Amino acid sequence: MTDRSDIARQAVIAAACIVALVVGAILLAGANPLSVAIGIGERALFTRSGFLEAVLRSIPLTILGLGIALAFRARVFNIGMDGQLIAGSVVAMALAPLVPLDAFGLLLLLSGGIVGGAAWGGIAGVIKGRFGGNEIIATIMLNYVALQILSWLVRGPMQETMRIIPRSDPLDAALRLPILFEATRIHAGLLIALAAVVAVAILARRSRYGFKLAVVGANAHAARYAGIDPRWIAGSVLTLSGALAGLAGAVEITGIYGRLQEGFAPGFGITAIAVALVARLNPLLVPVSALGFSLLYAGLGTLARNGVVPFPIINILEGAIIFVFLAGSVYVAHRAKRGQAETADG
Amino acid sequence: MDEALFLSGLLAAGIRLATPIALAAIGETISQRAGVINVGIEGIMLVGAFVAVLVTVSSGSPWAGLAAAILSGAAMGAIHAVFTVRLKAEQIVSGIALLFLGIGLSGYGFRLTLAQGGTAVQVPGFRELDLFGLAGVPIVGPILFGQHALIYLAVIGAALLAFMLSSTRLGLMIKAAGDYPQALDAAGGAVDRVRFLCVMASGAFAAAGGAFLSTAQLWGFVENMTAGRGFLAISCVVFARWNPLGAIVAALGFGIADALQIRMQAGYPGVPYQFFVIAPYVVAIVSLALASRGSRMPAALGTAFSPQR
Amino acid sequence: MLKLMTGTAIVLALMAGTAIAETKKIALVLPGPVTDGTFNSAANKGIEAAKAKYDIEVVVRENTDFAQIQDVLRSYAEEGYDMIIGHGFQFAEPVMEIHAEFPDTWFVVNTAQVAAAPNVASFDNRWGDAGYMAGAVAGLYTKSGTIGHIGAIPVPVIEDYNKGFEAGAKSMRPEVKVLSAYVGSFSDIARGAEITTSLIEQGADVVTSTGNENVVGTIQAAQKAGVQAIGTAFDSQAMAPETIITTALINMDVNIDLAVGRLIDGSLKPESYVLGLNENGIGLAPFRDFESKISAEDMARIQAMMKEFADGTLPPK
Amino acid sequence: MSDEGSVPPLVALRGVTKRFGAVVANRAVDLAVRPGEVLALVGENGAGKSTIVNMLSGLLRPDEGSILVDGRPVSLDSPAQSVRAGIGVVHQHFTLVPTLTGLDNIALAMPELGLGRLNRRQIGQAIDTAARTLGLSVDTTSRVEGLDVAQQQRIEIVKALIHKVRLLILDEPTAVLGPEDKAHLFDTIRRLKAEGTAVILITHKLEDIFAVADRAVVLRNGEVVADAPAAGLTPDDVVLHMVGSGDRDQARAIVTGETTLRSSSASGTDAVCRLADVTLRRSNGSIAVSGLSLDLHGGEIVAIAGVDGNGQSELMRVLAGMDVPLGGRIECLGRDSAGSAWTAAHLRRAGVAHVPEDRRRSGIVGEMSLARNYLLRHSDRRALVRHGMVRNSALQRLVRERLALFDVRTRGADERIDQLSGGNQQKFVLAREMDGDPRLILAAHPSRGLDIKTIRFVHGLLEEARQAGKAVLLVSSDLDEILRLADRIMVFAAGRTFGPTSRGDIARDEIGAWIAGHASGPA
Repeated sequence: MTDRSDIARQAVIAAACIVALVVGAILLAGANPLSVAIGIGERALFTRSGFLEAVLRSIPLTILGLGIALAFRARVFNIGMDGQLIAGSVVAMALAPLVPLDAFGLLLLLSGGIVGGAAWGGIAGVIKGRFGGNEIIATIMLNYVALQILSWLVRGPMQETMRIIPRSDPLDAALRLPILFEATRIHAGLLIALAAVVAVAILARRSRYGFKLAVVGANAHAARYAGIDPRWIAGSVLTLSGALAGLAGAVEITGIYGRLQEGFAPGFGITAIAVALVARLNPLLVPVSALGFSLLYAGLGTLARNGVVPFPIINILEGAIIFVFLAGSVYVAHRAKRGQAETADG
Repeated sequence: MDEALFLSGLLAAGIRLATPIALAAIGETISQRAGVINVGIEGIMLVGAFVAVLVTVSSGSPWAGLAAAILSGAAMGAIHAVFTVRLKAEQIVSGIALLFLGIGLSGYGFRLTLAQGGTAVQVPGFRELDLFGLAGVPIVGPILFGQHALIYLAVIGAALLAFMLSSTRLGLMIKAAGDYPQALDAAGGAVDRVRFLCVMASGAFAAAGGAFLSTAQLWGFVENMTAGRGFLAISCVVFARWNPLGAIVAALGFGIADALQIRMQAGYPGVPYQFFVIAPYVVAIVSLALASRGSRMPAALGTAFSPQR
Repeated sequence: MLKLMTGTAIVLALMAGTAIAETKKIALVLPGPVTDGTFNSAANKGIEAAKAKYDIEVVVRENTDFAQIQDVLRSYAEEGYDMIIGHGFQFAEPVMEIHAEFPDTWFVVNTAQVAAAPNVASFDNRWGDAGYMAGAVAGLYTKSGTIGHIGAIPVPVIEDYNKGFEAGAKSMRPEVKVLSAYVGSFSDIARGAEITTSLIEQGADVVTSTGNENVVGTIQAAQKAGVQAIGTAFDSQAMAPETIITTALINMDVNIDLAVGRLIDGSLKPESYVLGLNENGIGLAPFRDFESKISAEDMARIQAMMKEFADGTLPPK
Repeated sequence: MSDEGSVPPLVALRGVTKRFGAVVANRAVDLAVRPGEVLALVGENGAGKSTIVNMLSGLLRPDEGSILVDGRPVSLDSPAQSVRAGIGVVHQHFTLVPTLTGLDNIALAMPELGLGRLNRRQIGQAIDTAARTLGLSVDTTSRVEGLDVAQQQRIEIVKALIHKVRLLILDEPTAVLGPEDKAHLFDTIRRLKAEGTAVILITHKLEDIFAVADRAVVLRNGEVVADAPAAGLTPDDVVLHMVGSGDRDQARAIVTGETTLRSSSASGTDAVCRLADVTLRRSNGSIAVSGLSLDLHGGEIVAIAGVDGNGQSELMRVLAGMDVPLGGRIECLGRDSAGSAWTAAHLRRAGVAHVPEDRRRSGIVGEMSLARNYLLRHSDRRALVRHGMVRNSALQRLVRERLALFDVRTRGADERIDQLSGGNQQKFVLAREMDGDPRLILAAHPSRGLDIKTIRFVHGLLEEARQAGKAVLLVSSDLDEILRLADRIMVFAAGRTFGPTSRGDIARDEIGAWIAGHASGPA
């Protein structure tokens, strides 16, 4: 029992130290920590545009977070969402000249994104499933490869007809995801993301495949005993989470940018890991977690825009907030356990 | 002779490119052997790089800079250890937070200090050694005797760690902490203390890698100068199957492949340069597919240890 | 030098003319950190200069990802900024997408060529000309007959510079060998240095570099190898006086200064301003210590070339 | 209490109570052991034996009461303190690092070596000395994961005894041992006793008590219900205390395990499974068994005896479809080991039930509910899964039914399975595996670690299965179990196979000889 309250206490101390570090840094920059804190929350939570921007960003983060959640359930560590997202957007874009300019064409583009992401994830899947190679290395390496191939494509075969800027020609308006709400950038990708949440939740918690993922993740020996091949599961789930990443890429392209360009989803893959883990790999919590992270980024973005503090403080805050969140969840978990134990004892 | 020059230049560049990755990978190996994954080493490398430059400039001695970097890295490692070992929080999330914290602290520190003047400061950094006066010997001279002191220290450090893991009781405790912490606990060993120290050590090594980048390979700090090397280091750990000497070899493989693609680029201007840049990664992926049998990660990697009491 | 002074004089005169209007709010949006020592530092320097001259309120947004650009521009516009400057070609598209919603805000894209009525203007420098000048100096100076250019990533301005560099070198010395390589990153200073080293090993004894932090890597590598470098954008000779012959100035700060000035005096038009030598958009920095190391004959050829640029007979069409 | 002799107790528990939440694991336990005394601690699963072990080894702290060493109260807050107090423990689930050698595992448990360089030669000598006085031969140079259980246990014993140990606690040491190794162990215990070391022996097996123990303490529901010299007890007495039944006849029936169902000699029927000249490979690549030919018929129990690690596990894995034989051929229920359909899922569908040897490791997923664990082996049944979707209500219904049928004590199908006692877990595994009318039942150590009542239940099930015409392949290291159940017996030892032979054709000591690798008797 003492151990538990000890951990809860340490969590408080750790969080306090982190907060002190941040406050110190802000004071050193000659700013007022309180107004900085208010500044973060203000635009994200209390302005329409700030909130909408967060919703917009949470669309890809939700889809990516779902892919991470699926893979991590089987203890398959897909660090390659960034590359799979690029692969999906490239395939979607490559299909653009070939498809009819209507809703069906748009559907084909999105499907192309899914296929592209699945294929890129599938390479890691084959390396893991067929050859037993570590998926962490495979996916990290494939990220670098995808980044460079994109860099080449937008300067080579897929560059705009004008051949000035490294980017593709724009998509026809008919192939863009429709805007859901007048005068916002919120596009139909929101519905796709929510549909994905439902589909992945069903897959993870109700389907046989989801059950198999959980078995492999919990106990590979038991999986083999049950006739589930952990390597097949690993290979297939990498493909599946790649498919989700590819979908996210296609949604970003058809929903926001309308063309292919470098750097349109910077670091989303890493953020998605945090999104999924904070949601405890529960698909239904992923959109909540994704929105939370997006609000955080929107708030930090405001801070960066105001120029109140030097930019690196934004990074410090980003890390510190995650640390404080971790400490908070540790605190809550141990308080809860302790409470339980006490009532049981009494 | 041209070939010889090419070769010695290639190897020297490969070694330089490999060293920061190798140092970080050695540290990560120790941490992972003890059961803690640290995806934040990129952030620690940045802090190390910055602190090394700062202290080198103010003290005039790159060695003082290195020492300060190592201390700062250990402190960064301690933050990760507090959260993962003491509080038993999710290791990957803590690592991501550490990454951002490191980016921010190094960048902010830089702006508060060295970047204030607006002009470049002179960094009295490390210079290549000339061991036994043999650095001038063709080909082997610069490779074997003309490297930076930190490179020799990295090799010695990895060898010592390999020896420590295989032949000391501390090494047994580290391996037990990563493979089957219950056994270490039952044998009266403090699992958490072992892990805590290993995570701090991993921070120290990562920071040394950053210090190499900013005071030996280059003389100066720029924000985000590690450019993904921390993640390459994690790959090297897995590639080397959690063996510190192997981590050096894997990093060297990356370094030499990178040095080679750099040299190929200018020779084939018709080929898009991106294909050269990805070559080392493609080689890594292919060799991963071909040589992965029997690779096993520490069984308790990534999971916190809570004794049943 | 003269040009710079006249430029300043004109600006000062204009400023006196406009007298007191309300304080203009200007936002500068940068893709990277202000401490990079080249591309982003230059923009920051420009806005600092403008701030000293005019009655303006300035905010600088650093490290803006491509994905964030539209949101950032929109937020500033909503907050009533009078001018928003995006520093980099990647700002062109988001600006085109949103400018119509905010007709009272000027959107300026720096280092790109884009314009739209009533409120989008762009400023660009003749990177190709700067590269040509650097190439000419390098071609004259090289002993080995091999020179090298190290680019960060082949974005349009860097490709222009690269082409100009080769053309300039060949104009002075047709048989010169021009090596070229890319880092694949704007910020990887270590790899920038290693790529430079590899070109030096392949015989290059004069190197130049474009990009951000990687430029510093090139200069350090040249310094360590004892070969010469030609700086780009910033006159950074103080960093390595023994190494840097001269710098192909790309005065991105002048663009910003100019944009702000034209906003203040009301002369800004929805045009694409391209600044060459005569507009002080580019130039060659003083040779300083190297003045004595270059033969009089070569110096004359350089000056002749500069005159041709001033006359408009260069660059070759 | 039994004879309060003149020697003061070495280690004693006084009024010790330990709770886990609302569950009381030990209630006011008094216990004492004197130097040179062998104390047997017996009781059913869940009686509270392991909790006592964990408190003495410093893994758990008592909520009330005290632990006394040499009459003085001590607090054993960590395993290190327990070691310092002179207490050594060999846990039921070994605490050896699988990737280290035996020597390194022992060195790990020697804090006095410090952190520095290991003098492996010196440690090896110390181990040899310790092992020799006990008459044990240990393999200290191989990685532990490649050793059989008996060898691992010896390493655990030496590890415990490398320090000056005054009390050695052995938790279920005989559960995994063959007769020869068991005899060895008892020998070791006697030597320890002769040197004045006290031993606490936790066991399920009545015969262990009478083989070595001086005194027996029986626990029931966390309380001490009997504490008496072994010489004054009979097996019936012990069972009576353990199960708490007042009925002596019932207790005797449990002890003797009356068998009403008899073999229905089945050699006439067609073989369910045919193994022809099969070679089996261990995971480390070495050959475990070669030239194995065996037919399994419906209506018979064939038992493989022998010390663990001689290929039994590999045979079970192959027959369950988790592996393919290195050489030879197996035909089983219409499947061929050379074909692509030789997988666990296919064989399960064809009618192979598999009670795995280590249920905690592979038979169940601890953090999942009973219902999900049920699905583990029935996920391709149409009634439970349709169009890839699990039909939860049907699953719940079925699981509830089966749990009732097999008398699994649980709070319901949604309870996490690791909340169940070992015996209930095993019953659950049987309930699951016997579902769907399997035709071949692979049962590896089905009663290992179970209390006597559950053992009888398991044996009854296997006999019923035989009666119902199913083929049963039993792997066990418990010779009594084999002699009680098997129609035909085979032995794997030292890379060879002996038998099969009908049980009637072979005497107990001949099997013992086979297990030791001696080819006397019918081969």
